[in-house]
Amino acid sequence: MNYSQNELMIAAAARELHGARVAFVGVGLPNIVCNLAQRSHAPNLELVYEAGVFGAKPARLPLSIGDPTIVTGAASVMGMPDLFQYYLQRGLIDVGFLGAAQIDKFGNINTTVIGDYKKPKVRLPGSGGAAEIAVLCGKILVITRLGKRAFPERVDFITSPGHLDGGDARKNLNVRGRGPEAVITDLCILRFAEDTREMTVTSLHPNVTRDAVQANIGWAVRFADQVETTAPPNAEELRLIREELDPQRLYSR
Amino acid sequence: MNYSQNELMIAAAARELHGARVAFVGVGLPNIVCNLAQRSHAPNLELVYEAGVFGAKPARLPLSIGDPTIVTGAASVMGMPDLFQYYLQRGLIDVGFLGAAQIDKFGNINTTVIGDYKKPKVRLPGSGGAAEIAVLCGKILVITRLGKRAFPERVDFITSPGHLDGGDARKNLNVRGRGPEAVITDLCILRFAEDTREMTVTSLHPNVTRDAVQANIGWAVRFADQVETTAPPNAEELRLIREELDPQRLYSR
Amino acid sequence: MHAAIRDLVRDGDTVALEGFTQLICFAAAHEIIRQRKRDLTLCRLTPDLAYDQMIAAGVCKKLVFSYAGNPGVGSLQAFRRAVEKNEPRALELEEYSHFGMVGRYIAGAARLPFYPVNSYVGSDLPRANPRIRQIQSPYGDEKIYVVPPLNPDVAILHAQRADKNGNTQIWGLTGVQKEAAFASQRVIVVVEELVDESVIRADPNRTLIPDLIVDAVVVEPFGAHPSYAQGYYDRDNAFYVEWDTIAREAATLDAWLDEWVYGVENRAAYAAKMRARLEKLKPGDAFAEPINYGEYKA
Amino acid sequence: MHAAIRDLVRDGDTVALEGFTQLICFAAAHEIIRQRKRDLTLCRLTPDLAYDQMIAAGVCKKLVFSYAGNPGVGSLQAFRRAVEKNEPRALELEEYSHFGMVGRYIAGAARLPFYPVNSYVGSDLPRANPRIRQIQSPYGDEKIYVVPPLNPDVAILHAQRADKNGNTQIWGLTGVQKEAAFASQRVIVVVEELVDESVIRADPNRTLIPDLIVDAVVVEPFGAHPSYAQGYYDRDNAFYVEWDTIAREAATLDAWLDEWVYGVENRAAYAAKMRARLEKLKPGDAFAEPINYGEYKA
Repeated sequence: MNYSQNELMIAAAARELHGARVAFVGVGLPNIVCNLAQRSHAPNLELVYEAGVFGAKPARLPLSIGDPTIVTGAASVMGMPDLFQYYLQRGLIDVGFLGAAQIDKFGNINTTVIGDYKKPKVRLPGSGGAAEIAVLCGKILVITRLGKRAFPERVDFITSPGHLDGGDARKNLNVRGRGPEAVITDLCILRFAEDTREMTVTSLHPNVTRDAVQANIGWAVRFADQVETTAPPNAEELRLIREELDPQRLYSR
Repeated sequence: MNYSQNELMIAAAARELHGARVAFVGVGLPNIVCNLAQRSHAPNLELVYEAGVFGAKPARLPLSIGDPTIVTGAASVMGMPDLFQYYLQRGLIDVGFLGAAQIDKFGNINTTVIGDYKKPKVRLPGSGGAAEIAVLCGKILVITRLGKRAFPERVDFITSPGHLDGGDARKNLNVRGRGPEAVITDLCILRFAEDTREMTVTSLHPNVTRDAVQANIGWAVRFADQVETTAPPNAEELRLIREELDPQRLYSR
Repeated sequence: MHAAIRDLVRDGDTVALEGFTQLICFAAAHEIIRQRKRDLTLCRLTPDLAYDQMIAAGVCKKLVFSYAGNPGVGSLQAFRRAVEKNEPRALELEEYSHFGMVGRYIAGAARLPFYPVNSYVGSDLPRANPRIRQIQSPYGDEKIYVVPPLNPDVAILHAQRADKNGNTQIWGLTGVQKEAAFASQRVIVVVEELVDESVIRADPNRTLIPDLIVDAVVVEPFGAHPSYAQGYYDRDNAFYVEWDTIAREAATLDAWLDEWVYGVENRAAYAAKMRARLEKLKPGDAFAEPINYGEYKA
Repeated sequence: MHAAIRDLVRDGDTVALEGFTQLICFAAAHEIIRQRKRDLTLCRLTPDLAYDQMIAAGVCKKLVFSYAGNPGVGSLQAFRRAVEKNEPRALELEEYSHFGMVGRYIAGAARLPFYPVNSYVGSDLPRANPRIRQIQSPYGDEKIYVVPPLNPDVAILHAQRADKNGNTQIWGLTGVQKEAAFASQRVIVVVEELVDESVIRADPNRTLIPDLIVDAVVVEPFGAHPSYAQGYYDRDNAFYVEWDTIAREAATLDAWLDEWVYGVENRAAYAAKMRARLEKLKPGDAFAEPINYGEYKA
């Protein structure tokens, strides 16, 4: 069966939500990923949007994380103070699903600036809710396309902390959530080593070589002892992506 | 025209709301007073109840400050966090109308204990919202029946601060609201001297002597240079009290 | 209700039955008494008649509160006997104002280490309760009082309606129902009506408590009597007045508990025994106009 | 609208147009541009297209924000030009996360000296913005970040409906509309529909903003286009995508402003010119079931 790299990435990311009860849905790719999970293997997955929605049942792919379709038919809709305080800060969210303009060796995410904060080369949108999602969700999953600029050894600016300098750095700061667990890209899946917390390739997508991965990462990346091959999207996942979620092919071409 | 002392007290208290835009309505007598004002001279007076109601239009005298009649037809009903933070603490309330088990020479109110806090002779209900109403409303009006035990020179416990030790004591603590302005009783009206902040009789109800007032106050009370005679309730006020607000005569007998 | 109280309320627990004036879950209070729970720390802004009854029945070790009166009537007599005379047992008090209790629930729900409230200045309450403290703003000279979070083991919240999963809607006075629910480890929701999930999802802005934090949903029509449920029944004010007489003597109070709590098996039996009185409490109709959320499919 | 913006928004003011994704008051933003207001400090969690347009038009001196992107599309190009190249003028930034901005509005509305949020740990944001500070809990070792209150001179809030006094009801995403209103010195409410006071009072739990704090009520159907109004119209997503192209060059952006802002007298003229497009945005019906508040007279 034919599929694009983006379709594979989206389907693989959705499978990472296996067993999750409540997911905080970030802007962009995470949106289609979480909606795919809810429509395929995780019908009881509760979608939480920072816009103030718990238990969304979107009738279409939300065009943004504040789309009216996440409101109609939801279990509860509230002001943002309640969402951030009583759901996120309360510790009710298992998984936060984020995108990233830049992510580094230890899973720190930059969505603020490329270059110096005061005189940026590229000004990015900023944190949104990501800075707090990164510290308050039980764990973090990240989806982003691989690329040398997107995967530097150190990000220019830590918007949303990952494992900081690695090792016990995060634990030592008393951060509540466990931090990034996996990064799903268009070429491979990376996880964080138990001891060093360094990002490590654990699964290569079909027909992707180690060299191709390394060529798109800004440091000498480690590979796990046993590198798996990512399972391709199945027919139902492809149908959901193509017919229901992204008929205009904005995310999945 | 015949009227009871309680009817006179209620009508006189209601008139103190002249010119007020927003009143915070305390439990008991203040409830009938504020409702009388809204139905007589102050139809645009907005009633705020700590229960979470702004702009109540009660169709009957509320049986308590959380009666369902304060909800139906109100302008806005909200949770108590919003009421206390965004209305009261925000500084939107002109006048807080309170009752008092005990009130002293400087307008400090006790609704907590008679006697020692740890081993009270009489355990009273406590603050409710009074401690914050007393500091956050623009000014405070008090309605309570005169009596030696109710008007001691110093209260046993300051639940809701009035002018504390008098003079500039309140200002020195940076309390936001101006504090008690008048105490309306069944025998007289008392106000607070500009300089000392001592409670002073400014108006005697018809046929009430100075001695009768002094006999019911626990310190040598001052009388203003010009003591007025309180105007009796008019026919419309009496009709509203007797027919609409208190047909069972719980407050006004 | 029997199973919910049996399984979720344990001796020694900190328990909050909230609901400001309306939706006070007497059905749960009575079941707690019937099951002879002991040593509870009971939290509530306004310990009302339901708490007076639990105090009289010897359920309560400690009270965390801000106004212990019979609202619109006067004092709570069993509460006074406990505080003034240690009858039937001594009662420990932890006392705040309403705003302080509100702040405690917000901090508990939001998992904040404290909550700032502009109150208590000039009041003796911080001297009576050293947990009310003052801190300094990092943005200037201002000082402000703070209260600590309140995180009950169990919250029991009455509501107009919920679906079977526990998504709960309340209208009229919502008090601190939402904050108490999110602040607590376990949540029991008691409703006048169980409705289909589609009814809840047709008006999600009205859902205050999500199924995610609800451990049990119990259906008890008239479960809040003698308090009220907006749109369902009025407050039985005559009972609040009668209670002042009933509660003045331990003997008459105990006789009342024997007849109306120990003497009935459950809330349905109570409601049947109280039927004539309950029927008089039904209000007239005052419907909200429906609003359109819009269908967004394509 | 003309009079409201003329009288209530002054050069140099701090102004908040809020509304999370829905109910973004483009009608007011365009009127601000048309009246050539200057040196505004503009606050908003998500400075969206309305702010990109105001920045491009030279209205904005400083931005207080947490996410300056084109939601679901990418970057805000005029914002980027201002930050990266000081075009058309330098733009001062004061940057938070969403939770930080939410906390700032809560503190502003509640007149608190600061608001605690469990965020920013490990982030570089506090280094970029020294107004994000840390304090110590008085109940233990815990430290927590705090943000200062935000109190705009003016808030402009779009809503589904209000009565003529300004009692305002919003459903769907309510964002920080309530907090922004209470935080501000002056409030302009812009609504899709003016309704009779009786409609508002028939459902008081839905009233987020009371007349007490409202200085002007303006009626502007489609006033939030190209954002949306739950139940009234959908987001014009095509426009959000088109904007990315329009805004990439200052010249095309200016031409757009000439045609759609300077070139139309008011929102009614804009809506007339946009009619065919607006009509396609109407959603299907999805009504909430009405609830009963009960009539309590006797």
